[in-house]
Amino acid sequence: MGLLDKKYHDSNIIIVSLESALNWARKSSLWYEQFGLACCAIEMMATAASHYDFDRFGIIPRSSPRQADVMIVAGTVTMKMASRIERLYEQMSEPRYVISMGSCSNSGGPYWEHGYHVLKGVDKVIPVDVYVPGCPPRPEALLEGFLTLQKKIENESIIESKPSDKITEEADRHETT
Amino acid sequence: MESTFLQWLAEPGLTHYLMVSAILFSLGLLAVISRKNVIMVLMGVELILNSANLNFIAFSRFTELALDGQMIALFVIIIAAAEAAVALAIVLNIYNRFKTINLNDISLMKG
Amino acid sequence: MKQPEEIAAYLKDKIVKGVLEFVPAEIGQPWITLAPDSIKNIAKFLRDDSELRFNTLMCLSGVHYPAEQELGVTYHLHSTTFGHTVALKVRVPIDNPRVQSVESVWKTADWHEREAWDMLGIIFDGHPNMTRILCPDDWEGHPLRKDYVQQETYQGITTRF
Amino acid sequence: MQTQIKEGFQTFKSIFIGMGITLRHFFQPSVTIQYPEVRDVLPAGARSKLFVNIDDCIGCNLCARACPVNCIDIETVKATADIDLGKTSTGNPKRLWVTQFDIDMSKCMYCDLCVHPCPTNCIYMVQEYEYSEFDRKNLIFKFSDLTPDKVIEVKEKLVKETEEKNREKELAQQKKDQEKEKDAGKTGE
Amino acid sequence: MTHQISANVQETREMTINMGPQHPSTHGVLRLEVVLNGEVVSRVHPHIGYLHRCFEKHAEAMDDYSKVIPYTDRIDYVSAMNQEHGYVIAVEKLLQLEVPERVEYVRVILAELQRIASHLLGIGTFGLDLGAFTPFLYCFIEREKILTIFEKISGARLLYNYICVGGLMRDVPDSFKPETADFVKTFRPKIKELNDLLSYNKIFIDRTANIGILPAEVALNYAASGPMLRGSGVSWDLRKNDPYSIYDRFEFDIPVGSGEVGTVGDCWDRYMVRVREMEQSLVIIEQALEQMPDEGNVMEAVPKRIRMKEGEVYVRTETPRGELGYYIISDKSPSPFRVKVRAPSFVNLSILPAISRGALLSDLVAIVGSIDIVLGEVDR
Amino acid sequence: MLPEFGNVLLFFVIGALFVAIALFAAKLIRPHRPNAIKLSTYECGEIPIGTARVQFNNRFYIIGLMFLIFEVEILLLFPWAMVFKELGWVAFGAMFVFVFLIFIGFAYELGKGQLKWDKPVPAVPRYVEGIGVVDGEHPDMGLSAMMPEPEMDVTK
Amino acid sequence: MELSAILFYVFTLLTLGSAAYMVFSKNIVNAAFALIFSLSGVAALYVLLYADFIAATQILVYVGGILILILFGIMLTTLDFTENLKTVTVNMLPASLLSGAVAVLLLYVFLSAEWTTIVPADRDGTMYDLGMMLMNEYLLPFQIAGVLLLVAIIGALLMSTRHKNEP
Amino acid sequence: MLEFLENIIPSSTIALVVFALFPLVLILVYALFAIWAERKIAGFIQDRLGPMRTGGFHGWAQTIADMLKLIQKEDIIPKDASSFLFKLAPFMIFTASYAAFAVIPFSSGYIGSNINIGAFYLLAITSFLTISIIMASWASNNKWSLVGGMRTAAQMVSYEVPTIVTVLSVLIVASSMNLMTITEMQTGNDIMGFLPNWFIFQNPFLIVAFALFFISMLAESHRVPFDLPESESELVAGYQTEYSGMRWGMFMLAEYADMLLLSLLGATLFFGGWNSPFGTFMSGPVWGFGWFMLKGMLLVFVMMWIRWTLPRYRVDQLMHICWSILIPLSFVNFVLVALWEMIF
Ligand code: SF4
Ligand code: SF4
Ligand code: SF4
Repeated sequence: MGLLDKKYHDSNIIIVSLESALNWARKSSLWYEQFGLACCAIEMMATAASHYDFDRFGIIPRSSPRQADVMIVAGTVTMKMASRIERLYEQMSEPRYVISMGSCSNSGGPYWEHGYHVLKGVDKVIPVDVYVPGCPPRPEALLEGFLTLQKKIENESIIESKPSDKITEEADRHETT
Repeated sequence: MESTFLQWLAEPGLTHYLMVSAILFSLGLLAVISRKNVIMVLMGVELILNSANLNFIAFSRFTELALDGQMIALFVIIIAAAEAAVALAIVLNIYNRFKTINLNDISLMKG
Repeated sequence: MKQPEEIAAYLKDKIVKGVLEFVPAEIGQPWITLAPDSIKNIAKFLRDDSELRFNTLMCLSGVHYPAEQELGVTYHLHSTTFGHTVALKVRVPIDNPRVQSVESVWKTADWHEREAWDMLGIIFDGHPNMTRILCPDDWEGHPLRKDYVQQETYQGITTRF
Repeated sequence: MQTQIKEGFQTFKSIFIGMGITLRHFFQPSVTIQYPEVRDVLPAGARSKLFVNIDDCIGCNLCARACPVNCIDIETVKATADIDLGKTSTGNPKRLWVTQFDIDMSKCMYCDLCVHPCPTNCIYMVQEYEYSEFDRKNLIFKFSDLTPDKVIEVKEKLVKETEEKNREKELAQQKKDQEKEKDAGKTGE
Repeated sequence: MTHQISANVQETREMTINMGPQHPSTHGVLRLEVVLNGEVVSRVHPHIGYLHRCFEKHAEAMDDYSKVIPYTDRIDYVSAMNQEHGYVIAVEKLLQLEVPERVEYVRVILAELQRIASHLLGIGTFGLDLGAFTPFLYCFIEREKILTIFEKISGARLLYNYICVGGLMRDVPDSFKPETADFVKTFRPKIKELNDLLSYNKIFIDRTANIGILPAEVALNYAASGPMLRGSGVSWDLRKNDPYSIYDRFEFDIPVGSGEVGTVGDCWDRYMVRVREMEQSLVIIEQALEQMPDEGNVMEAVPKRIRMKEGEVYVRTETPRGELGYYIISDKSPSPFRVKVRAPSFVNLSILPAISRGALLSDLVAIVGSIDIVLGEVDR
Repeated sequence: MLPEFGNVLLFFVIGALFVAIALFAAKLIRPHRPNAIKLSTYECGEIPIGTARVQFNNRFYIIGLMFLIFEVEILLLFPWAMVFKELGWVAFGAMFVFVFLIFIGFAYELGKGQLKWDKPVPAVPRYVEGIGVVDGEHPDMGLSAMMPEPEMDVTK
Repeated sequence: MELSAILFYVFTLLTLGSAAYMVFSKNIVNAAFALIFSLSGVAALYVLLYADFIAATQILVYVGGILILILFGIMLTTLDFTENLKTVTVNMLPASLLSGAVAVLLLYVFLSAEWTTIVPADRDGTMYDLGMMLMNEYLLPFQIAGVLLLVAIIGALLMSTRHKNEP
Repeated sequence: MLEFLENIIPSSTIALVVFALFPLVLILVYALFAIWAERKIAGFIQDRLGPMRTGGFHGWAQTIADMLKLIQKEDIIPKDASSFLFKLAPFMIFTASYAAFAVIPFSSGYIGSNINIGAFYLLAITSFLTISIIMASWASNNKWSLVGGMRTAAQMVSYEVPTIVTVLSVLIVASSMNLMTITEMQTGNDIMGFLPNWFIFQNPFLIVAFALFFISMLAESHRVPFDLPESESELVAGYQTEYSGMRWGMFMLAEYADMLLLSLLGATLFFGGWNSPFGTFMSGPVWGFGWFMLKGMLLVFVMMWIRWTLPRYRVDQLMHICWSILIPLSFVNFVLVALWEMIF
């Protein structure tokens, strides 16, 4: 329906300046979905706590995915959890972003070889925007991940399409079959 | 003729309100007699009470009933509240007893 | 406070059947082997006997012994009343891995037994809810068996890197 | 009734005590680190990112073997005789080309286990922790400084050398055989 | 007839609701299938395994006993030091290895510091579950101080891989002693502040007292351990009752639940045991700092290669959450034959269905919080 | 009087218009990419079991009932409050009787324990010697149902 | 046309429209929500009739009280909302005919009757006068209302109490 | 103020609209400020800083960014939801809380609608909030929403009783329901020679009434320790769980507006509204507005301070507090206030 659906194919001054304003708003108010999976979640909590303070960047937790903008996959995603992660991601309202925090969600991490029940990288089920390495990443590293994401959002264009369209179609197919 | 009708339309007086109240009343009546769900019936009763109240207030404004009309309306509202409370309590009781609030089923069960 | 040897002797003394032998250990702890079809009764005796009072089941672990083609269950008990501990073992053949459940004796065995079923495929007779606990219900195989082969996909997702 | 009043009193008292504490904190300075502008100094030995000083690496594969996760991928090629790879700064002679030294930091669990066994202390943790990426492949760090051409070259060289060696060996063998034959012939004669 | 109907009512009133895996107060990826009657919990079915990371398989797959240590960290990521400690003690027992004095003291101090850090997290999140956000952050401020100490000695903030078989990965820095002493000093008043702000807050007491009562005998039958058991009034602490390492050298008390504001074994008691345990840990740390030898090679007893005999041990240690058991069977190969972890959270969580029946939904949150589970440990 | 109420209406209209405009502005900008999973009901990442629209406890109902009657009673005091100062003790007496009546109802209410919300009936599990753990009393569970039959004696 | 006349029609439309929706709606919850608008419309009509206190009372009692109670009642007694939400309407046709007839009759009576109306005067609030009346002429009804409500409380509670001790 | 506007604006209709838009602007500015302030206060209480980066100085533009972002968020209407009611609820909740502002006397020169039954009207209109919350929770067809919504309804309904009774206690002192008149009655500094004529000083029992009012106000606007409707740790996000984007923004806005409304009502009834505490010093329409806002903000601050200190109550305790403590107390207090008025 709207601008973010790329319905308006002209990039005049208004759209461009509107675009930068919108990008600014999106990047300055990244509300993350409050859930943690494993050890990394503890560091995520530490990042939200007083010492590092997510709120400085305007990042606050929301426990309902409907109101969240970014999903921090903090920890090991297991096979049992994979479909839930996918559902939670889908239930977020767009525009949405995913930060993969820590080795486990990047690629299975320490469990990539023998972990029969571990999903080898969360990007197998949902599209990831930023990978933050570490096991667990230091809180600063997570903050830096957010800064990286902000950079990405800054350069986003309303006219261009986002990669998440693909998964959306996929999910559609998923449900109907 | 036409202009008088328009004028009549343009100046809502007692009759207008009475007409609204009449329609409201019949709608309430319809709900009461056509619905089988007790709560639906109750809602119909509320409509009927409201139509009566509308009458009272219209009379209080346009006739020399004056504030007494409003006073009566006030008491009607109070009684409506009491009625709703008791009626719903009865509904609840019926429900607890018969596991349904459908009037037909209730009359079939008889205790 | 009793030593494991004493407990074994005491058991042999008291119980009709099921107590097989006392195995002293080279390093680590000794244990008592029991028969799989009498473990429940013995467990109950261990719990309620006034001289033993093993009121806690610390741990219940399943083990796969590929060389002997056997599965085993180890019970670690201790008593807060007397402060003594003992290890019991049960061995069953892998093609008929049935052990009596001790869930009704020590409630803690509930989840432990489910885990042993999930991980090693040991069936506990008399358990009220013998379902998988860690792996999803539609998982294939019992991962902690030594010959376990990881399934290739799960719900359409590859399990390998 | 009396207990209720007492309870109510306690409720208010505890609430006011709590509010006093929070008010005190309200006026205390914050403990927050202004991260992108101000950084904490990491203590010595902080484990944030692996680094390999490839000049010192002798390709012994000890680190890869010590890794519980197997995220170090080392491929070595023996240096040919004509080339002297020099020595490491710790004095160990280098005999292998390290044609591939990849560490997949997206798998690593930063356990430090690979650091200890290294004979030349050339793999170690550095204090850089900000390297998040848009693409996971960028988290595989390649430390080998050989260009692909070079890799091919050294591989070919090695192959050649081995072939040569083999040929030499064969030749030697043949010679030996011939000699043997000769000897046999001699004896036979 | 009447009877049937009432049974019917029960059924239709009930609503099954999934709490978790993504829920703010399940402390991770626990899923509770809650059957509610109104807001009253009729039944709870915990579904676990959402974080099953195959630890036991990994332990068997490693070709060295020491390679398992980083994985043990990840079992209970909130108290990694205690996990390492337990595992290392088990392996040392199999090897019949003696470790140097200094190592033992450092280990004990670290374990106790970790206990404080872990309890701070547990207490903080418990408060958070009940809606108190600020104490949670105060706890984190204190916890951060401990993490800083840990980072200085081991290089990592959360998962240390610091204690190794026979010793420590590296010696502690010189600053370790004074910093720890300093922390002990500054932390005492904070406990009082926490008590004022949260523990004795009337609303908090109202929310936690008489909720989730777990009688002592039942707790033992369920093999509950740690604060969960002590909260029920059983004075059972492996550090005292079955001392391992050098715990027999220290003087300290075992705090038990006394039903100060409610019934013995309720949520508040479990909570308060944790708070008091932090005080006791401080006492232990103080003594250990005093007795700790200043010199000594921490790598002295570390074996070059671990050569194992056949055998098996069950070693239990007291982690912040309770009795951690490592059941290790070794054969002659360099990798363990079987490692079974008896995780305290796993056992403690299994009590949840029994003690939460008849409670309100809000109480369920409090009960789950008071058990203080770590899902990594529950699922392993 | 009517113009003043006209202002009230104006406030209503402006309030509604504001919401409409805000939502319309959002509609111009926001994306709209529904899919089946996205439109499914959220329940902590699980597929919901059963419907959300189940029956509710009758405490809610009693609360509503009490509220309604109280509200109506207080309502009658509003006109009274306007004239109370002029009429003096008579009005005070009338009010007092009225409030007293309310209080009788209230006391009845409290006495019946109707206003107690779903008071948690924590089911405390028990340990019975020789039998094991027995779940605590719960309305839908009889104690005898939990007791297992006595086991055979295995001792000599 | 005067503004107040326009408003009269707007609110009449709101009242009657939502009342009709309520009556013909299949979904009982929707019907209840429709009733809100109908009753609010009536309240607005009261305002047009210079009965401000009654109008606010209407909102307070109906929207804030009775409707919430009705909604609770619906949610309490409807077993399965997916089906029973649709309430059965069997004799719809005769019922509509009957109530249509009643409406026509009433309309006829109202239209044909000669009402002695007075010229309405602008009044500035009715509160004070209402209070005065309540304390004088209506003192007895005032107290009786109190007793009535007391009885209502007791009656309603007696009736909604379960026979057994329920949790 | 209307006259002033009519003077500068040619069309009187537009002037009227501008006149009625004033509280909207106020609410928006207030919401932008209050949400930021809430985060800042939370930050300071928790030894952190709160928003720091967005917009420069102490993240002042944080809420603007949040709002702008909410506008861009996709709007999801779950397929099991009753879509019409789902859409209607945000309309109703915001409209109702905005309409309630019509009778608040912002300064001696500004009141949206000077109706005689102001206070009564305000109480009546807030019942729309309850209905819209039930509507939202029912329409969402989500279990968390429904549990949250029912709790909210019960809570708001219950606490409405003490609220009304305490307001009524003030009204018997004032003998008027017109909030403007009530405020005017509190002008002057006569009590003990220096205390302002605020109602809270006029009748000692009104102090108790204020305490009761404040507690029920916390509950009515869902603030800690009575924030059960949204209690994150229990009900995810309560009745708002399924709402996203701007629709959710409306709920948030309404919530903050509600908080302001009740604070301002409290300030009007107990603290003299726009009256200056120093008699005629620093009084006048503009100053009055400042004073009024200051008083309201102070109450708001206390609410936030409480929020970041206390845990929350359980639902049965909440009901217990209301029905067994607040309501009897407020009635007794009401009688005592009347008695005091009779005697003095
Ligand atoms: S990446 Fe490391 S710290 Fe994070 S969840 Fe995985 S194992 Fe734990
Ligand atoms: S730090 Fe650990 S996981 Fe990473 S490469 Fe080294 S040994 Fe492997
Ligand atoms: S251990 Fe050191 S020298 Fe050997 S391969 Fe690794 S980095 Fe190179």
